[in-house]
Amino acid sequence: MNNSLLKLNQVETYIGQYHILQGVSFEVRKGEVTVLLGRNGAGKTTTLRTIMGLNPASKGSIVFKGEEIQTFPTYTIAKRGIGYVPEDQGIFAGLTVEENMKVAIQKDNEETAKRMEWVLELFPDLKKFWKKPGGLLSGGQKQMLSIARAYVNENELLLIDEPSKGLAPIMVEKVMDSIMQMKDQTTIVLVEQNFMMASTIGDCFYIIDDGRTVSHGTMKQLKEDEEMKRKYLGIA
Amino acid sequence: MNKFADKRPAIIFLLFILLLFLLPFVYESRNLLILLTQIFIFSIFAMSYDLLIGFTGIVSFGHAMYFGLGSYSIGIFMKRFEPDMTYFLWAVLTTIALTAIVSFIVGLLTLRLKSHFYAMLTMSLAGLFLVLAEKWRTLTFGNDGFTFRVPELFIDRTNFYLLCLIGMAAVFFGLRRFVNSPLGRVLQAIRENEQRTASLGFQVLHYKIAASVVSGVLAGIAGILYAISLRYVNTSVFSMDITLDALLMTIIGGVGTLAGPIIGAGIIEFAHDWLTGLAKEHWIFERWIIFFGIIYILVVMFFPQGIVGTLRKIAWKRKKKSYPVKSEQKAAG
Amino acid sequence: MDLFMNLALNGLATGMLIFLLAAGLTLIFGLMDVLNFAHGGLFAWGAYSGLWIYSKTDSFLIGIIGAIVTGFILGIVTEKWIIKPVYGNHVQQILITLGLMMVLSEMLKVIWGPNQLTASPPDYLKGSWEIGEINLIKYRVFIIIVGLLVFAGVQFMLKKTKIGLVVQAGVMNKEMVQALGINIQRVFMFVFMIGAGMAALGGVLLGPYSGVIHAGMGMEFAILAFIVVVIGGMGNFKGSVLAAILVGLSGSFMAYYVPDLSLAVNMLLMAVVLIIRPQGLFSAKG
Amino acid sequence: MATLIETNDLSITFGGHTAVDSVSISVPEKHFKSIIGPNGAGKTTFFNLLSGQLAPTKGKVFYRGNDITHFSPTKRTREGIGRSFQITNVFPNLTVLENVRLAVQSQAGIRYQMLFHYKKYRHFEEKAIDWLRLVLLDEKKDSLASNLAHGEKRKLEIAMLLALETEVLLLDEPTAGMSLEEVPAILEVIKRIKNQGNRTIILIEHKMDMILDLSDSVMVLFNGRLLADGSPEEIMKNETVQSAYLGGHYE
Repeated sequence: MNNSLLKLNQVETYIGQYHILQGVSFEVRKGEVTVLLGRNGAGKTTTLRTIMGLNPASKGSIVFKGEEIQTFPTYTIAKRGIGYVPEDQGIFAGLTVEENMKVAIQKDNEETAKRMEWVLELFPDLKKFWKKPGGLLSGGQKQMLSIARAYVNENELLLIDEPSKGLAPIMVEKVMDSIMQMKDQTTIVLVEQNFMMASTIGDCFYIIDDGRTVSHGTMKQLKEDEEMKRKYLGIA
Repeated sequence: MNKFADKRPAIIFLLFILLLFLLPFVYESRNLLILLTQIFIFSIFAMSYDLLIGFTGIVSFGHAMYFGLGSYSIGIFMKRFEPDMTYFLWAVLTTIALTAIVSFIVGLLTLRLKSHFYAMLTMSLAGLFLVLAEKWRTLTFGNDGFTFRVPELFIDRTNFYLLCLIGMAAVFFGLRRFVNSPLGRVLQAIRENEQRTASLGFQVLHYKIAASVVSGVLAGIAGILYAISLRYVNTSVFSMDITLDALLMTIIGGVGTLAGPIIGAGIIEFAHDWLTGLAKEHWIFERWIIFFGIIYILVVMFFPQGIVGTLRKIAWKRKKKSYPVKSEQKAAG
Repeated sequence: MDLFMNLALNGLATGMLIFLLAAGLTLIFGLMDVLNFAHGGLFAWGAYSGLWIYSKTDSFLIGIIGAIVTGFILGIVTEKWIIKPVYGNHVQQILITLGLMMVLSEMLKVIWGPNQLTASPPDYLKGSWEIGEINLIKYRVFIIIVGLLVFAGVQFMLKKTKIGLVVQAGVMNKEMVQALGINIQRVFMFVFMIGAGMAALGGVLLGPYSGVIHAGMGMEFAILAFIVVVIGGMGNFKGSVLAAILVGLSGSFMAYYVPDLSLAVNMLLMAVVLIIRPQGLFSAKG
Repeated sequence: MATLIETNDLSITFGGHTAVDSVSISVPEKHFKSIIGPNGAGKTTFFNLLSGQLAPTKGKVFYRGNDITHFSPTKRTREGIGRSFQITNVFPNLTVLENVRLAVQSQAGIRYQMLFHYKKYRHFEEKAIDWLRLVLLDEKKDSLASNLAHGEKRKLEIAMLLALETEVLLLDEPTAGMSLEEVPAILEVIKRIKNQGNRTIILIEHKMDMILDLSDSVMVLFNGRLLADGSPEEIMKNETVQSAYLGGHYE
């Protein structure tokens, strides 16, 4: 397994007394988009937060590029090369788009400048609202800013939490397009409830239910497996 | 067994009071008597503070204002009118009325303000009273303060000692009853989880005001006794130091217990006395508060429940260890 | 006219001193959600240490620098040992910082004695400038200039530097700042240090202004600073400078016209603000 | 049976987003109804409208035929609608018994009595123990609530809710955040309450086996709308429900 970028092994996480993750294991291969599926409250968001160290794991291991990172503080994990786009986008509302990007930039060099250019090409809207406070952007623009912020650094892995949530269909398409474009350059873990979007972008999937990974496979397999869809994503 | 365990502290306390009651008749030491009187007075003050911080979960930094209101009430009545029992009673009534009004208003504010703001506001209000006492010279003689005579009954140190002792015992048992009353129980629920208390159908604000008023009035009583013991009053009764005393005593002794503040008051007054004595040997002991400050910080950080609370916790753990197996099995079944 | 100018100048100077204290309080509160009741202690420490160095070196400038360095050091120590262990627990924070305040004031008495010390400005700041009818006391002008410079400096830092942007971002969303690879603990320490340094600077400037310093001055000014922080809006840096000037001016004019009410008016203002507009007068956020 | 709770065209809008959209249901007395629906369907919002935490933009809530749309949560509790929350919410440093006793005290309307010792009200304590017995927690009555396991805390919370003796119980995901091992105990408690047969229960849950086992009827919310309402068997067969669940947002 040479191309394994991230590997979770029996990860358990408590939030307060809540035993949210009760055994999550999965592996992310370089260059692929791995989609985490599962119903509301199953633990998908917590899984991403645990990877980022925001809700540290109490058991199990998280290996990123051959290094165990589960005990690292969040900022170290971020510096190792994981970008995070949270569910609520985490925009600094009082700072302008420009300032939001500035806070995000870790290394101020030519490489970053190039990436910045590329990111702005990807999201021309950001350029347009460069001096506008982040809090005044529309939902879709916030989503783009959040993705841009995670992507402007040379991150090898992006964790994106429900980018389609609360967006108008036209915006969903835009966001989807941009993720499709980034797909060639970086590895992505995507949490998505919108099955259409998930199945279009994703290469493989893991299903999380009651805080455990219960099933996985390629996206193609899932599309064909009605029983699986019914059992974990549906009501039966 | 449960019933006995419940009564035990009260019985111990009663014995303790009895011993103290007999003390002046068997052991004649003016200094000790005065020191103990001081301890009783500050016990009352600290217990009143604990009702807020320990039982209701409100941090006030302005407790000195009630204390000062009591001190000035008695002082002014004794000075302006006759130092007799009638005016003593008038002073008590005035104190109760004033502290009740002020604490009612302060209690109202607890509704709106988060702990930070409330602490700040009470601190500032106490500061305001301090300024008032300094500026209203016709009544208070400003910073210099004034001496006054006290009713004959209190001139005798033993009598006054007994009065303060009875006062402390009464406050102890009264507050014990209060915190164990249905209303007092709701206060503790508020300390634990305010929203939940409200969602059980209790009007949280009413309870907080009740706690504030009871606490304020008792602090005023302590202020009266304090002024009588000195036969002198000046603006220092409104100072931050008075509030700090209550804070130190309560925190070190143990919040949320009534014995805690008494033990805290005892420790601090004794240590104060002892360290001031040592000050003749080395000047650093004059700054005794520095030791207490450091101990206090350590207590807040490592033993937030104070002496009594920590002991109780240890006892609790021991008790729990004696029958864990039984309860585990039941839980599994 | 002369009287008016003098009162205004006096008020502005006092306002600047309060601002130096309140600015740190408000920044620390905004970023770390900690209300530091020991902040006045840092102020008093700045005054004592700065003036001590001034008396030893005969250079006011070195005294000022010494005070700021003392503030930095105390700030770092306080953050690391006192505040960090109780992050997130408001009641403990309030109790522990008040305890620290007590220890800091007593320490002053241990080192420099319990009596008040006198202080006077260096020769080049003594006296006044006369411009026509108006008499400008040099030292007051000096305080106002220093205060404005500090305000401009902090404002520049917040707006134009990376660390300033990070501080602002931290106020809005701490988690996200960390998820972008920034060690927020270091930012906390930095802000605490800056805040303590400003308080210490305020302290050392106060000495020659009021002529005497004493261990209780920290508490006195802390109460004024609390008032300012509340009026300006907790965590609102710009609001704090406006509120500080307001409190300084009102104090100065009231002290002249109705001396007995000067502190009472500020308290009353704070009480009213807390009850009617707890987010502060100058705060845009609801 | 008589209708106990009824909603009529109930809607709430948050800044252009309609979280609950014209939902009309009626729940008879002593009925057990479950609410299901995918992420963001508006289940908890709907609960908040029933319990008074939120006020509707449109529509009405009736309880025993009376319009209670504008009642506060406290008032609704006193009228007879009690609810549990998704987040555990007990008094951590009080004993388990004391937690429930406070609820019993509130139910009895003893609120400002301050002169008598609480032990004077011995029957409160007995009643509290009865409730604890019902939720299988009586053995732990002298433990501090903070020492309970998570599942036990949820049980304690249910006991506190029961002690308020409200006619209606709104249970919001009682098994949320629980280890799988703890779930059966909660299920057992809910079954016991149901078997007592004197309460009307509305439950939000995502554990389907649990719902099918307990419910008299199931309603499905989707994007804030009432998609279906019927017996568990009917719901299972319903085509619309299935396609909605399978992420058909854009089909």
